Formats: sequence, C-alpha cells, structure tokens
Amino acid sequence: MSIEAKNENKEFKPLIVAFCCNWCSYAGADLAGSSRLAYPADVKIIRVPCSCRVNPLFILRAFQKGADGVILCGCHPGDCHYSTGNYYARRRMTLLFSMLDYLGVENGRTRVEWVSAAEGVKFSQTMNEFVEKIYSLGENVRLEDLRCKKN
Amino acid sequence: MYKIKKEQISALLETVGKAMDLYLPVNNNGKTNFGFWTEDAKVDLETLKTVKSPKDAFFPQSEVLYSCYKDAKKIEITPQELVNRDFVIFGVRACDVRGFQVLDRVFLADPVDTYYAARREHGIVVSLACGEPEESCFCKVFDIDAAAPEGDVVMWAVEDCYCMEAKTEKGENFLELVKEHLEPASDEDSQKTAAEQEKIRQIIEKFPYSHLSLEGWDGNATKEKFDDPRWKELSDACLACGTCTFSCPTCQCYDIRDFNTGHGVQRYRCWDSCMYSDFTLMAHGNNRTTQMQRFRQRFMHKLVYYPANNDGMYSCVGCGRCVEKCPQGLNIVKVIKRMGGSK
Amino acid sequence: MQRIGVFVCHCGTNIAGTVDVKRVVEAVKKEPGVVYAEDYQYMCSEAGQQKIADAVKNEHLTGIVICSCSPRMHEGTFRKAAEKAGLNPYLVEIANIREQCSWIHKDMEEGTEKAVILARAAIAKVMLNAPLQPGESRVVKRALVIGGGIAGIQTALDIADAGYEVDIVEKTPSIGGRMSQLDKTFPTLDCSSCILTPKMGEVNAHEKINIYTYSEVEKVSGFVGDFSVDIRKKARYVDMDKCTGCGLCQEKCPSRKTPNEFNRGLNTRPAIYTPFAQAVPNVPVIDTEACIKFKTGKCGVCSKVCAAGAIDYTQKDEIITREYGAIVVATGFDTINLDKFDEYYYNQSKDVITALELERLMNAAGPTGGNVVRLSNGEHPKNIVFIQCVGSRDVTCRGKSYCSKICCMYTAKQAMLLKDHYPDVDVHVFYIDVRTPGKNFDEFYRRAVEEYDVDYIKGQVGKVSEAENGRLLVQGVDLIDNRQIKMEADLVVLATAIEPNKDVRKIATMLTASIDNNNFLTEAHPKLRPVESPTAGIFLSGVCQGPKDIPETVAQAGAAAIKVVGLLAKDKLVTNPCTAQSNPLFCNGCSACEKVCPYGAISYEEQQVMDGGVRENRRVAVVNSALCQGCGACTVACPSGAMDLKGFSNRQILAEVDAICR
Amino acid sequence: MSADAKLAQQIREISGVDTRKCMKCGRCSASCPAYNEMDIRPHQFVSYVQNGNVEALMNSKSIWKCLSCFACVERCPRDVKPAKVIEAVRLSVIRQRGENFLSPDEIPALLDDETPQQLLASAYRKYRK
Amino acid sequence: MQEELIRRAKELLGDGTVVRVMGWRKGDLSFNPEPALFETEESLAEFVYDGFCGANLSKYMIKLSKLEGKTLVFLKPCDTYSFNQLVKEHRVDREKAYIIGVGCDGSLDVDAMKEKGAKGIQEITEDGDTVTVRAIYGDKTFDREDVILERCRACKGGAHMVYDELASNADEEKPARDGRFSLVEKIEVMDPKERFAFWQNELSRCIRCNACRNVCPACSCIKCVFDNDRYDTAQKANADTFEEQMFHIIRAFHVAGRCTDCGECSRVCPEHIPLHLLNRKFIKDINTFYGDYQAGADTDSRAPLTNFTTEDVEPSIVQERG
Repeated sequence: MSIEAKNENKEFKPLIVAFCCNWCSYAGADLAGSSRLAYPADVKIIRVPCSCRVNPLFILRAFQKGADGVILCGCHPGDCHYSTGNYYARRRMTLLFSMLDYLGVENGRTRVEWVSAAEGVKFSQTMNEFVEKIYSLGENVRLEDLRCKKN
Repeated sequence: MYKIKKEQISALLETVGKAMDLYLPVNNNGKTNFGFWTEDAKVDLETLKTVKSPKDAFFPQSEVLYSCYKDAKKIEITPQELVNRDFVIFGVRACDVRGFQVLDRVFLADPVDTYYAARREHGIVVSLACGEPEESCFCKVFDIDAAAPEGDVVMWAVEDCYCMEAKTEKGENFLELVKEHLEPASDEDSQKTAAEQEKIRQIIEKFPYSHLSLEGWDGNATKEKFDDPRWKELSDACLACGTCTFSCPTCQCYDIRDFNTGHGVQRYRCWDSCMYSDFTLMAHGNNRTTQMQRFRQRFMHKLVYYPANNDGMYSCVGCGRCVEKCPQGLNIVKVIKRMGGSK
Repeated sequence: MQRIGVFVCHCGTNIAGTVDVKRVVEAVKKEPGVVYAEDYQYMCSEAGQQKIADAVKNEHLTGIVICSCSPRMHEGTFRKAAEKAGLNPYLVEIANIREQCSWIHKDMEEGTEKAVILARAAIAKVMLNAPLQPGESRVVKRALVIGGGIAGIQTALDIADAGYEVDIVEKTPSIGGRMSQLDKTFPTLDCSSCILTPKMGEVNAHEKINIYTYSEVEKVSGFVGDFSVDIRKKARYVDMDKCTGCGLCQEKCPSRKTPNEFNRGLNTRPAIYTPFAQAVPNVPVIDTEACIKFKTGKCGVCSKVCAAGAIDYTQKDEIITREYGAIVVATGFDTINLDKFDEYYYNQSKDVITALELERLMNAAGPTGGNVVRLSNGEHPKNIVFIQCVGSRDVTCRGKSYCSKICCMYTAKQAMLLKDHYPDVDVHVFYIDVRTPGKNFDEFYRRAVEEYDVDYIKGQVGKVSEAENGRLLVQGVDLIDNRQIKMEADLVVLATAIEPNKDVRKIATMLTASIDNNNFLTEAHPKLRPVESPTAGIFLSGVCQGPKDIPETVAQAGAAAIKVVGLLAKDKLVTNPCTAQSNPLFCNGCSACEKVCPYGAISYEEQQVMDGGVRENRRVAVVNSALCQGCGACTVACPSGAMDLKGFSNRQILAEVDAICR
Repeated sequence: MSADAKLAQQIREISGVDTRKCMKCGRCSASCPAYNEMDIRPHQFVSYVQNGNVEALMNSKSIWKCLSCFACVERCPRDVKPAKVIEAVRLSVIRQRGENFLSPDEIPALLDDETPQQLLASAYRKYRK
Repeated sequence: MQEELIRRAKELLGDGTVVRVMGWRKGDLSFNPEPALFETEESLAEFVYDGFCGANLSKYMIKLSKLEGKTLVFLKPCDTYSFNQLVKEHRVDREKAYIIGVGCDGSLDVDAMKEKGAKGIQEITEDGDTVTVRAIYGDKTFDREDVILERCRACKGGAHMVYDELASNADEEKPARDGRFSLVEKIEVMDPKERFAFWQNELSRCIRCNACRNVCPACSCIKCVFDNDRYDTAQKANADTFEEQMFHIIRAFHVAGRCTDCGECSRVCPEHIPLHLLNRKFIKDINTFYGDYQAGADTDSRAPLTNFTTEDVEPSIVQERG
C-alpha cells in the first residue's frame, strides 16, 4: 500500500493546541475538569503566564509541526491578572489572524476565547465547538511543513 | 546539426518531460526561473537571464543529506538516495554552462561531493546561444562566447527555428530521444547559424562591459588587493543580503543544518552567503566581523583566491545577474573597475 | 546530560480510573533524558514525596516531572519536596493529567494516550528548565481598606488591633455604609445604629487607623507588599480641623431640594450636609451641584453662619500617594435598578418601595420619623404586600441569576416589626422559596408566621397596578391553592436584588483583581481561600465577594484582617523568580518592551556589549526583577527575541509545542 | 420511551422549552390574564410536560383560553416561556385532529360575554379557516 | 538639482557642520547609482541625484549614528518617515544627522522599462515627465508615470516629516496619492482558496536572499530571530514551503505598526514578490481596527501594537467579516 493510500484511509484525528493563561483560562480548564465537563482529548493545553506571552511564532510553530488548530484562551478583557496583558494579546492575535486569513489559511483554525476561572462550562463548550470546527475544516494543509509529516 | 520549428518545440519538450525530469526556464508571474517542466508550465526560452542561475539543478538551494528517525531512545539513520536517473537542463546560456565548470572544480575535486557528482553524471545540459545579449552581460571578459555555448547539446535560435547540435555522447543520446521532432539542418541552416553567431558577437562588442580589463586581478594579487583601502567605500552601501550570492551561477558555499521534524532529524545543506553575518560563525565568534571584510571575501574569492587554486580560472562568468539584482547598485564590475589595473 | 525522573500519580482512582498509569510510566521511560519513572497512589502524600526525595538522591536527578493534578493544586508541594531533596524547586514540572485528562475523558485508551503526550510536553520543558532563585521584596507595614461600611470597619479594626496601620478610603462623606441605613438587624432585632455607631467611634479614635472619607482610589501600582496608591481626597469645602460639627450651616442652607441619598431619595437635604446625624467624621461637605454659591456665586450663608470659619470655597481636590503592603476591598453593594421591572409599578407609584427604602421609613431617624406611611398620601397602610426575589434568581437580561441571600430574612424581620408596631395591618409575603440557613434563622421566620400572623403565599406577583380607589392592585398567584389572587394593597415592598457597588469594576481593574460576570470579585479559591483575591496582596471583605448578611460580613472581615496581618507580619516577601530577562547581545534598545510593561519594570541603560569580537556601546533594556511580575508581554513585543521569560522561555514553550505536535 | 414521554419530548421540541429550567415561582400564573378561564394553569403546563402528562393538557380547555399575550414569557425570570408550551400543545392537538379543526361555524357557539376579543383574533391567526 | 546638492554638501563639509555626507554615487550604468559615503569635498564629484536614487538612506544612519560627528544625509519625503520611526525606536540619533530634504518626482524602475520592451539599455535620460531610453534593440520613450516604482504610485505626498533644511526642489505641498489599498482589497475579496494560491505562487519564488529584510528600515534588529540559533527559529533557505510563509508572516508581523510603507522591500526583491502587500494589509487592518496611524509621522506616538483600548475589536472579527 502506498503512503498516500494509507493516509487516506486514516481517520482524521485533529491535533489542537490550546494556550491557556495561568490565572483565568487554565483555572477554567481545571474547573471544567473538576466539574467533569468533557471535551475531546484532541485538545492539548499549554500553560502560559498570560495570553500576552503567546508569540505568533508559537502558533506558527504548532501549525508547522502538525497542529490542525490553535486556540488561545485568556482572562476576559479588563480582568487580566497583569491588568493589560490580554489587551495586547487581543491586538496581536487580531492582526495575526487577519494576516493568516489574508494568506488564505482557513480562518477557523485559529481562535481566541476569553475564559475566566469561573467558566468551566464555557471552557468545555468552547473546546467542543472548536474541535467540531476543526473536524469540519479537516486536516491542515495550507500551513504545514511536509518534513514534519509522519508517514 | 538538426533543426526544429519554434512552434514545435513544446512537443519536443513534452516528449522529454514525460521521459525524464526536465528542468528549464519557466515563467511565474512575470519572473522566469529554472523549474520542472509540467504540462501547464509556462516555458520561457526568450528571457535571457533567469533570476536565479540554473546551478540548483546540480547544487540545489536546499537538499537533505540524510535523515534520522527516532523511536524512543533508538535512532535509525537513512542516507539520502543519490540521483540515479538521467535528467535534462534545457536552455542554459553560455555563461551558466561555464558556471557548472566552476562548480565542478570545487565539488568534483577530491574529496568528491557525491550528491553533486551524481547529479552531474545524470544531467544532460542543453544550452542555448544568446540571441539578444543585454547591457549587463560581460561573459566575453572571461572568454566565454555567448554565440557558441558549451554543453551536451547546443541550440541556436535562427529565424523561426532552433538549430541543435550534439557536442557529447550524452548530447547525441538526447537528440536520439527526440529525433521524431527533428529534421536535419541544411547547409543553408548552418550558414544562417554562423551568421546569427556573428551577429551576436557584434552586438556584444557594443556593450559597456565587454571591454572590461581584468588587469591586476589574478591569483597572485592576494596581498595587494586584500590590503586595498578602497574596499571600504565599495562596501559602504552593502546591505549584507544574499541577492548576489543566490543569483550567482558560481557561488558554491553552503551551510549544513539539522531540522527537527518532531519524529527525527533531517540533516540538510543549504546555500549560504558570505555576505551573511553568521557565515563561518564559529564557537569563538566570527573571523570576519565587518561587512567590509565579508564583501571583500566575496570578490577576492571570485577574482583572486579561486584563480590561485584553479589554474587561473576566475569564478565569475560575467552573467551580470548581480549587476541587475543588487538592491543598492553594487556589483563585481564596479569592483573590477575601481580597484583593477593598479599594478 | 539531563537526568529526568518522572512520577505518575494515581490519585486513588481519580487518575488511575481513566489513565493506565503503568503504561504512562513505560512510555515516558523511553523518552530521551528520562532515567527514572514510577507510579504511586498519592504522590502528594508524605510517602509520595519521600519517593521523589529518594529518587533525586539515588538517581542523581537533574529534573522532575510529576504527572498528577493541576499545578495550581500541588506545584508548591512538589517544589518544596524537590527543594528538601536538594534539587532547585524550579526544576520541577507538572503534567496535569487529572483536571485536563482523566477527569474529562472516559475512554482509557484516549486518556492514557493524552496523558503520555502531556507528560512528554512536561519532559521536553523540564529539559530546558534552569534553576531559579527567588528574590526578595519589602513589605510596607500598612494596609488600605477600600470602603467604610461594616466590612471595612471591622477589617480595619482587626488589623489595627494587631498593631498595624490602616487607612480606610470611603467615597461618601461618612463611614458607616449600608448598615447605617438599616433600622433593626435580624435575627435578634437589635437596633442597627446601636451596634454600629460604637464601632464607627472606635475606628475614628483608633490611633492606628486613618480615615479618608469623601475620597476615592485613583491609581494603584506596585504589587503585594509594596503597593503605591493615589487617593483623591475630594474637596469638602469645609476645613476638617476647624469644623466643630455644630450643624448650623446645614440648618441655614437655603438650597434644600436635593434628594437625600442616605434616605434613598425619600426626602431632601441641604447643599451642605452630613449624610446622617452620627456621621464619622461629623464634618459636612458641600454638594457643588446644589450649592447656590457655586452655581451663581451669590449666597455664602454657610460661611457667614460658621463661627469656626471652617467653610472654604477655594478647596481643591487633593491627590495623596500612600504606600501599602496589602489592600482590602470592602466596597459593598447597592440595590439593582428597577427600570426594567415595569410590572411592579415601582417607577409609577410612590407606594411601591424597595425594602431598603422601608428601612428608612421604619427608622426613627428616617424621613418620616419612623412612621410607616404611604408616601402618596401620608396615610397609614392597612394592607402591605411584600414581593420576594425581585430581580434575584432571574436569568433574563432583567435580573441577576444569583440569590441575593439576605431578602428572606429581612422581609421576615420587616413583616414582624410592622405587625409589632401596627397590629392592625395585614402583611402578605409572596415568595418562591423561603431560605433561612443560619443560626436561629428559620426559627425567626417561623415566628413571623406563627406569632405575628404574617401571611406567606407560595407564589409570585405578576402585576401591580393602580386600583380605582387609588390603592394598589396586586395580581398574584397562590400555587398551593392554585388560585389567582387579586388584592388591593396600600404598600408594596420589593425585595430588590442586590448587586456589587458600581465602582467595583473600576477598582478591580486598578487592582488587577479578577471579577466575575456579576461584578463580584473572584476569590483565590472558592472554598480554601475565600477572602483572598487571586491577585497577591488583595483581600476581599463583605458583599463585594458575594451576597452576605451582617454576621457573615463581619466574620469575613475578620478573616480578611487576619490574612492581611499574616502578610504584614513578614519582614520580606519572596518574589516570583519567573521574571523577564533581556539579552543585551540581541537587544535593539527600541523601547517596545518598556511600552507594554504594566509594572514599569523595564528601563534602559548604555552598556558595553561584546558582540562577535566587536565592542560596542548599546542602549539595552534592563528588567527590575523586583517589579517584574512575569506576564511576558514584553517577550512578544520584542522582535529580536532578546527579551525572554524565565520559567516560560521561548525555547521551553516551543519545546512543549514540539512535543505535543510530535 | 413510553408514549407519554415521547409526547412530552415532542412538546419540548416544538416549543424549544427546557422545562427543567422552571423554578416553580408561579410568576407566569400570576401574570396570566386568562388564568381564571383555565382548568390547568400556565405554571402547571410546564410541570405537566416535565412529568410527561401531556394527555391531560391536550384535553384541557386551557389551550383554547390562552390569549398568547406572552405576559408569562415576558415575566418569567428563568426564561422558560410557558406560552410556547401551551402553543405547542395546541399545535399537537390540531395536528392530531386534522388541519381544518376550527371552523368559523363553530365559533358563535363558543363565544360568550367573557371571552376577550383578542382570543378570537388569536384563534383566527392560528387556525386555518 | 544635483549641482545644488553638491554645492550645499561641500559648504556643510567645509564649515565643519558635518564630517561626512551620505548620498548616492554615480553608477557605471545610467541606472545603477549606489548609496555612498563622501568624506571629502573632492569625492563629491561622483555624487548623483536622479530618478534612480530610490534607495532609502535612513537605515544607514543607524551605523552612522555611532560615529563621531554629524552626517549629512539626503532624505526624500518618504524616507523621512523611516528616519522618524528609527528615532522613535532609539536606533538613530537625531543629533547626529543633518538632514537635507530633497524633492522627489517618483523613483524610476528600470525593470518596468525592461518589461515595457527596453532591451540592451545604453543610456537613460530624464526630461521632466518623459524618460528616454537609448538601447541596442531599439530606443524607447516613456511617460514617467508608467515607469516609476509601485510605491510611488501610492506616494504619501511631498512633505518631509523631519529635516534641517529643504532643497529647492522639495515640494511640501505635493498631495498624497490615493488607492494605496486597492491591491490589498483585491486580494481580500478573493475566495480563500484563490488567496492561498495567489500567495503560494508569489512566495514560492522567494529565494531567501533576505534583501527585503536587510533593506527594511523597520527590520533593524541587531540579530534577527531568523538568524538566531537560540530559539530554533533560524532558517537559511526555504527548505519547505512552510518556511517561505513563516518568514514573511513573522517579518510582516514584527514590522506591523512600525512599517512606514516605504516600499523598499518590494523594490529590492529580485523575484518581484509584492511584499509590500503584506505590510499594507497590516496597515489597513490597523487603520480599520484602531484608527488611522502612520508610522514615522512623528517620533513620540504609541505604536498600535504597544497600545490598546478597552474597546478594541475581538479577534473573531476575522471570521465575522467572512
């Protein structure tokens, strides 16, 4: 069987990287956990101190290495633990996402959601929605590095 | 000698392209570069100078040397397969063909670069004489005849035909492959070709660079040229970009790097440029710390060091790409002119 | 060469239930750098920690990964364990395989696979961890209490009694807060002022307490132990030192039309006023909006009558800057706006009032001298209807989704007191549930029913309108009898939902304290740290954290105080070592990082830099690690990557990304 | 699933109402202008559906007394929308009986002095012919 | 004009106001002058100022700011934005520069002339709005408008943002031109697939010569992340199409809010990749989302990415606008 054929037969299993700020969204994810609010295991969380710590490089790297979607979660605007971090993150991500869209990368692959420490339900819902969206978009082929493909 | 009508050339290319890899000038959004033939490639044999030289047919900008696959703590190493099928580089100009020879002296000298050697062995060079050379050309300075390129097969555009002549056994095999498209050239065609060659040579005489003097530039000039104070003013404007290097048909420096694929490592080499600040960067630092030194290195290499080690052969072929492409108007001609003839 | 040890916790069955921990151990053993891996029932237990210590010693570990619950739970525990074993505590990473794995996934296969990936990411990160040393920062031995209600008063007293200085900032002209507006308090029915006034006096007299009334917090900078706060002292136009509090100015003031805020607008007050008789400080303020002198330039009656010469029309707002080690938020509550609840006829009829307004009517010092009357005609009401849950437990955009908690009890109190004062009135209470969880609370409510004949109707009111005879027509339902009730009433009292004070959002933003969708301040942990904000050095007291009654407020105030005292008792604080750091070799000196730093932690200096054999003077960024809180905003603003964050470095995060996407 | 439960599920689907959201405060019934006309009251509609007793609702005259004034929807603090439940029951009845259930000829007999004009308007709006 | 500039440069060198002059030196062809430093009055004989002096000299001032004494630098109107931006970022020292603002009629693009059929060029002469090419394969005459650089078609106007004196050809009143975002808009309305194909095709020509980065006055990093092995971000060649995208996205992002739209990146690209369309996209987005902003118009305003308002649009706007 050729490699291509093997890949075609493989069921699409998305890989989703979620950057969560330590103070709100990571805690929100913990709350989703303690409340047993399920979301797909495709989501893997990386803890960062603040949404403003997330460099566009990290997001592109995730796509390069095979992620199908990247979501950034932070405190609600105005509630940043560091008072202003998420405002900067919001501008950066707005511009970055707009640029990716401009380059023709499906705009549903990137998302920012503000999730507070109290919003376990929202965290879980958001992740469920996002995973569903990525399923509908399918495998990321527009921002991938072929060298990183497993075959 | 054979000939083929210009309008039939695409049929010939199709035959070749379907039989083997065919590398030829392709236009992409107004810019022509060597690329692989495909059915919908916009083949462009008119443009005189591709942006990049065709050297990456033999010496690609980036090529994998070997791959490591990691499984837990075990590592498995897979060497990159060498090129083992014939391929054709079609429409190479005289200067670029000479460029291959400059590379040969580096990569085929002991120790032989096997990746390069394999490509060279399997590559068939079909050259094309320059019907309309341009103002930035100065191949004549290096004794290259744009009207009579070297190569396995040589082509001339004569009126509505291309005339072709095999120069080597590889070349003859190539013509054999495409003979269904060819018809033998007549004596008249031979005469027309000679006339075309004459015309080309005359045009070249008119160009500003054709009478450039290389006096003072040779393998013995190391000390004198190295210490010349004029390097500074020549290099003041240099941006340290790699445009000259990457468009040059003879630049041969490369870097070897590792890429972490997540499931292993790919060791690859890629072109490097002596204009870059991290060129020859070593653990202790860099032996060239200023742009002037890097700039000097490039031209000393082309005009002094290389000839010193290669029987006087310069590693510039006068293609004029750097003249056209340098963002700030610097080029080897300015260097030759401003610092030459001072012995 | 790194030697990493991985410890996988079962957490009883919490993790082991959906993650095959043995398989995780086997998988991570194959990871480069890992020299030791084991699993254990409870890693956080003494025995578990001992296992870590043993492995560090025996295997000469250079880094540890613990696959367990959230780092928010036990990162500290494991860091301490590592430190005890002689390993730098910052060489520990946690893979959260409980909250973010075993608890949300049901399938063993899926859970195990994800746990391995999370472990791999933690291993990839820990390989790049550097030993970090925390710094120290000072503790200013003074606390700030924002809000001078019972919560603020009690917190201030408790802190001051422990020997630390406290400043209270209160935005109104007097301390006292909501409690000073109340008549009696449940469930003992003592008079509110009788128990509050002495405390106000005590605060005023306390040598460690400094009160800034008619003042607001303007700006907060700094961090735990070392806050710097700008306080705007609004101009009173009355000299605090000279005023004797005689009250003559208030009596003589010709502008008397301003609604009296303290009495909830049920009557009016002069332009120069103290909110109530027992105000602390007993120094009036001039309301420049109402003052004729300020509006027209003519008048000056107060100045003329003031024997002490305390009136000063030229006073200006003053901004003072004070330093504090801790800040307590005690900003209290207000009742919600009822504009969206047309059906209760509140805006249309003077005889529909809120319970807080009824408190003022019942209070002897209130606008009616304690006589409960219909404000429309001054008559005594005969039939009084209480409506519970007005805007509370309401998930629509009109109300608040939470239970306001205090209404059931105060309604019982008010109903009882009304029946007590006016035995001839009928009192009906429409309720959804009666919630009385508190000591002697249910007994209290039952007394209202059983001793005072208050008519509790299980059901709600759908509509209040005006009857033809000028009385109110209340249409409700009795769900027990399954009948719709239409009754005439003289007074309708609404148990209006309470909400945090409107200013709290502004204050929370200044303090970088997190706040929930209802504007209640979030506690650091809902159960274990209920009086602390997640922001270090910020504490919560009273209703700003959630609805509560007076005893609860006082209890929380005391708890907040002891937390503050615990902080102020320290001589030094250990600072977070995960701070930003600039590499002078790559720094362009462009100032982008400085602009996004919320703490002013970045400055620039000329430094001699040796780059590739060339010595150069460059303008480079320098981070003050005592000020840096480690958000990382600067790291992304920096285009060259010169700025990096210790503990969350670019390489560490990229390594995690790589490990996850492998 | 029992037939009753199925029917209740159908009502929930048609109405889009989650009956579990009801906290039994009674504000719907307290607001209802047609309350006294009804044998089963607005708040009961919600609990009947919750308990799977739709049959009783379908036989109730309340479904013809509801004015569709939506006061209950407006006032409900939990966003339950009792009127939609009533409407859904009414619709189920119509579907079961066939489309031309309400004939203009029948109307005079149903009218009495107490019936509000609005009911008539609403009846014509909702039922064909 | 050239004579006037040479005379003034000689005066300033002579009276000691400046110790060196940053200008352009005559090329050996009529269309390849080079940026050059002149340290003596005699050397100024080679000074040139004509339509081919498109190079933006402001970035050279980073290096020259480190030297003793003042440097005379000639800046065209659009170059002054770059200079200001560099002052704002503390990369050049205003005090070390003596700026003569020179006027500009639009920089000439020799490639445009070649595309329009000029071949075997021997000499190019400018005469007002006409450009004449003497060439071996046939002489050509062009309207200046047809052979200027793309950036000049979106000229920001004749005003110099910073200068010590103005040359006589400076036209501070010359209006800005419209239509700067028309190409961006054209791409925006494409179907995502088409957009992807468009950029894939353009970026696939990238040879990673770094000319765009090295010429860019905003890309003034001492060490670019793409040259820095510390963060595993270093790339030397586009070994995979991803790297083409990565480099250009990150580069555009790093200069977002700082790019003055000087157009040097597109001028120098040997493959004619319309790189300015990436930068202009950011500029357009910034203007739309956060209000009009022109980098380099001043030296003290806050750049959009180091600023915020509490009412900023959410990133979901990207999906919402479709």
